[in-house]
Amino acid sequence: MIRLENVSKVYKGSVVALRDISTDIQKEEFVFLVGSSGSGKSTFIKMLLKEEEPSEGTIYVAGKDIGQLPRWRVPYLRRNIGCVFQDFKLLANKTVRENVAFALEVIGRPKNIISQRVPAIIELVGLTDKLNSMPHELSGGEQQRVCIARAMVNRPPILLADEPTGNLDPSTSADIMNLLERLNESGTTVLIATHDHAVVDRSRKRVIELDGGKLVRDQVRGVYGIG
Amino acid sequence: MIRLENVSKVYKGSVVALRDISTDIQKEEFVFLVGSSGSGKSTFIKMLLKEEEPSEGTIYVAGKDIGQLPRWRVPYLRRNIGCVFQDFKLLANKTVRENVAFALEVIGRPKNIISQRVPAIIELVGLTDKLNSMPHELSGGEQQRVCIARAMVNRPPILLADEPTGNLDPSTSADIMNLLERLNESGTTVLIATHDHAVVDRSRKRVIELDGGKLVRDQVRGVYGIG
Amino acid sequence: MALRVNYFVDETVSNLRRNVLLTLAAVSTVSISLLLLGVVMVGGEVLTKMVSSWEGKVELNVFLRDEATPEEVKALGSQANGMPEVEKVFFESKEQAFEEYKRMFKDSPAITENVDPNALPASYRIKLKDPNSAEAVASRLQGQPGVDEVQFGGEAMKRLLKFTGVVRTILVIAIILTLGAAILLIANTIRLGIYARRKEIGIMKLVGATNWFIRVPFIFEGTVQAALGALLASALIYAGKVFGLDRMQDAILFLPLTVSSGSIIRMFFTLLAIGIVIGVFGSSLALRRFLEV
Amino acid sequence: MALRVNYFVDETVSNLRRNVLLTLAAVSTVSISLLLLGVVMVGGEVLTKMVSSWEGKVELNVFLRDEATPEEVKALGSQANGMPEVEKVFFESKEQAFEEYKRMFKDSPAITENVDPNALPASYRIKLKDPNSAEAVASRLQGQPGVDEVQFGGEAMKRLLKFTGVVRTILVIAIILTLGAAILLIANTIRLGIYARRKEIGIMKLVGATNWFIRVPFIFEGTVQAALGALLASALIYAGKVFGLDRMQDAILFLPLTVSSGSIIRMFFTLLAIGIVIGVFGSSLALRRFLEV
Ligand SMILES: Nc1ncnc2c1ncn2[C@@H]1O[C@H](COP(=O)(O)OP(=O)(O)OP(=O)(O)O)[C@@H](O)[C@H]1O
Ligand SMILES: Nc1ncnc2c1ncn2[C@@H]1O[C@H](COP(=O)(O)OP(=O)(O)OP(=O)(O)O)[C@@H](O)[C@H]1O
Ligand SMILES: [Mg+2]
Ligand SMILES: [Mg+2]
Repeated sequence: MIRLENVSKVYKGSVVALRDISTDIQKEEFVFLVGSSGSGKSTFIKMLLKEEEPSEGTIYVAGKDIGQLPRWRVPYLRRNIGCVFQDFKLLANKTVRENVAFALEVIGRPKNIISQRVPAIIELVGLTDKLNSMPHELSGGEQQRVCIARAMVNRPPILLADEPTGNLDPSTSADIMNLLERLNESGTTVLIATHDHAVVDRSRKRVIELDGGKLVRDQVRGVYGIG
Repeated sequence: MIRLENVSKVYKGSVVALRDISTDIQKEEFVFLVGSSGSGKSTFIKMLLKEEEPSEGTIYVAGKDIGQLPRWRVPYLRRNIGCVFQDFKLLANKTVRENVAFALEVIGRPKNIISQRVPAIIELVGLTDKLNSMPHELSGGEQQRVCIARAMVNRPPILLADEPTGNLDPSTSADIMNLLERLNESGTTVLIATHDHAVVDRSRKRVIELDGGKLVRDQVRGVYGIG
Repeated sequence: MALRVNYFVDETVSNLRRNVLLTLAAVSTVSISLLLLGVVMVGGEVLTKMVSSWEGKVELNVFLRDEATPEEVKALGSQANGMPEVEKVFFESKEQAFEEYKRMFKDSPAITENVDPNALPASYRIKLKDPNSAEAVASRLQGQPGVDEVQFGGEAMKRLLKFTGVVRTILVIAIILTLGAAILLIANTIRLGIYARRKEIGIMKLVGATNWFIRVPFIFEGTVQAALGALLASALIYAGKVFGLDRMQDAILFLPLTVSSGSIIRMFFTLLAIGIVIGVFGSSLALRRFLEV
Repeated sequence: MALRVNYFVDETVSNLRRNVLLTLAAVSTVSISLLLLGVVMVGGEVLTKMVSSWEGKVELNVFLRDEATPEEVKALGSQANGMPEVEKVFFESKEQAFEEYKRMFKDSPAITENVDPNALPASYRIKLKDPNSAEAVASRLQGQPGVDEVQFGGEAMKRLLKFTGVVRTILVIAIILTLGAAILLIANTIRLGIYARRKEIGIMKLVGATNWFIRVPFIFEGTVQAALGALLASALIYAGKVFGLDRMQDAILFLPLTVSSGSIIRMFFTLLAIGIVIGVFGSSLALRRFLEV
């Protein structure tokens, strides 16, 4: 589903964020991406979305070399990838409901489907009473959950989540992880970049670890720390 | 140093964020504020900064009722409180160095002090090689550390930190906590709102827990969960 | 697709409502810019009318010899009438000329009393389609039998024509200048409005929106703002006509200081069209650099 | 405090550099708005000069009786000279009047040949300081010994004065309109620029900045933008004078279509002052609502 071949990323200013990464994530896999602060996790995710271009190497998503993708096809790539951004990226001028609905509007879903699926997914992340709030009226964790709802609402084949539990307490965080695991069971490929010890250790899924931009570990049923 | 007397906060839209909170934080104390997502931790911190006004009750900071503070005195209150914001609040148009320096410019520190203290504190949070980067060129954890450096640089008597390790890996996070503890030892009153199990449990400091806006626990040497 | 239109309309309305400051700024800039443009256009119309009426007063005087035979006079008249540059030909007999002369000097009887009614020659007064052809027509008539002398206002008329020429040039410059200013000012405001929302645009792209999906609401928004601006500008100009021009007109009847309501309606549609074109192009262009995510 | 100034200057420079789009938008809006204002001001100066020169041609003609004694004539002359409204008095003898008459009708010898050189009366031609006082002066001179009749252009002059009055009114309206437009347009742009940075302002306040600490760089910034805008506008107007007006002037010498470089320099300082005042007030006002954190 996702394949990287010798991918490197050097930001202008000669910051090497990723060095010669090769890896392969199968369809319906559930993978954690761990590594210390600045090790390149978000860069990894941004490149899958074509938000950043790799400096070297090739990235395949769903079998296609996304480096070759013409500009106008990029939105269609992104519609197949739900993404929870580290900084949420909610639309400040839209309510919770509208933010989540936006992912469906974009792909042209009819109104009745939208008005049915949006409240359902918002209920799943526990924000039914915030349906009509604006993002700035939400707590950090609530914003994060809206972002998770938006990433899942159109049932994408791939879900990327960058630090999806960074602003959540352990119990809410466990709920969200359950949600993601269920999503994975229903066929979605899930990639989660995280620092959360507890989350990684409990799930016992495949763990890819980055260190200073290098892939230093790829373990099938891993834990957060090497131990 | 910080005293709340029967403080309640109702946001417009009748969201009750805090209900009748009374508590007292002594000078040089180190306190964790925990609670699930949306329980009112950030609201608590925002009221200490006078970013939000309580709907009821009185808040004293350094012995003064900040509800009585005239508008033009508010900046002087804030200069005595370093704050790590949950959403960082870095100035997007300034480099890392300038962002940290800003907290000193504001209080009119001379240039030589600024140019000496800023790189020192940035080294403490491990970002010496990012001195001249812009915030959007930093990873999430790096931004968070810049925010921490800015909150500490002018050695304020009070330091508030809202989820300061949410985007940090466990080892960086431990470094930052050590830093905050040292700061506390040198006389700063520290209040940290956090979800981070590990951090709270390891420190064994006073823990205040909020639940649905109510103060449900105030424990001298507490852990994250009640257990 | 019908659903899309629905979304676009909702989106446009909510953008206009939720970014009140941006909406107000855009509408006021558009209306001020178009107001200036409209004032120049209306003023230009008034001035052009005035200038044309001055030019319309320019005439050629073909003085006839006293000895000219009636046949010569008639032939001359039909020759003048046949010229393509000529609009109208009047004949002024010796008697009419004297009457006119007396009218001119009615305040100075001393002057008229001493003039022999027969002293003044008969003449053809020729009105031209384009006063600039006066010299050419004059030289063609000059040598004809029966013609004593052809006068065409000489220096004074040349000056008048140069002056009206200058007025017309200045008007064209003024219209170009205000149109250019309106385009730049409106484009600037649109760009700033989009700049203030650049983050939102980036987010929309990352969530999978196509450029058109993002662009359409902005274009709708620009259109609505342009329409409101044009309406406001036209209303102000109409008020200016009713409370300003029309009252002045009452005070000085001799100047054609007037605009018809019809031409204000025409101006409204012109402003509307200009505003919408700038709005649509401006927002499309301004969006470009923020859509590259 | 010296250190502060340093900070403010650095901050201003880096804001101008790092928000290129905002800087460009502000400078271009300021220069376009001030350009329009400047053009109206310069155009107003030219027109006023033109109109004054027309008004300057208005004269009173005091025709003297042929029987008037030299003493009466002299007394009349000094009376006229003594009147506060009068600027200058010329005497025109019967001979001069005839010469003038011949000059006027030099193209129609038929008319002059029949006039007795003595038929035309001698007269005083009186130039007034303010042509509007003509009627009053005329009525005071009317009954004086030796005076036959006082003419003051009558209807035609009244019309001219009404016309020049209309021109002046329109000029005042044009200046008020463009000044108002400039104020609103510049204020709008400033407000949008500040709106785009509202988040930064909120952050600064939360970190302990006083309102003045935040305001000063914005005010400096507004001042620099206003100065650049005024400079650009003045340069364009100067170019317009050199390549436009001065060339037109060469083509039509009879119209005083000219502006001195001095008055362009004066205009630059006026525009600069207006720009800075709007910039400073505009940014202070626009900041207010974002400073309430
Ligand atoms: N736009 C950019 N320009 C320059 N350098 C960048 C840019 N974005 C990221 N970097 C640098 O690349 C490195 C990797 O960043 P990345 O955001 O991928 O880290 P991360 O693993 O997500 O870290 P964190 O856990 O703190 O979010 C960092 O050192 C960062 O400073
Ligand atoms: N500006 C606001 N307007 C309306 N409601 C608000 C506003 N800010 C916060 N709230 C609500 O108040 C409650 C408490 O919010 P607060 O941000 O204090 O929570 P928190 O404890 O910091 O949560 P988290 O751990 O998710 O950051 C939440 O339900 C939130 O939706
Ligand atoms: Mg990251
Ligand atoms: Mg919070």
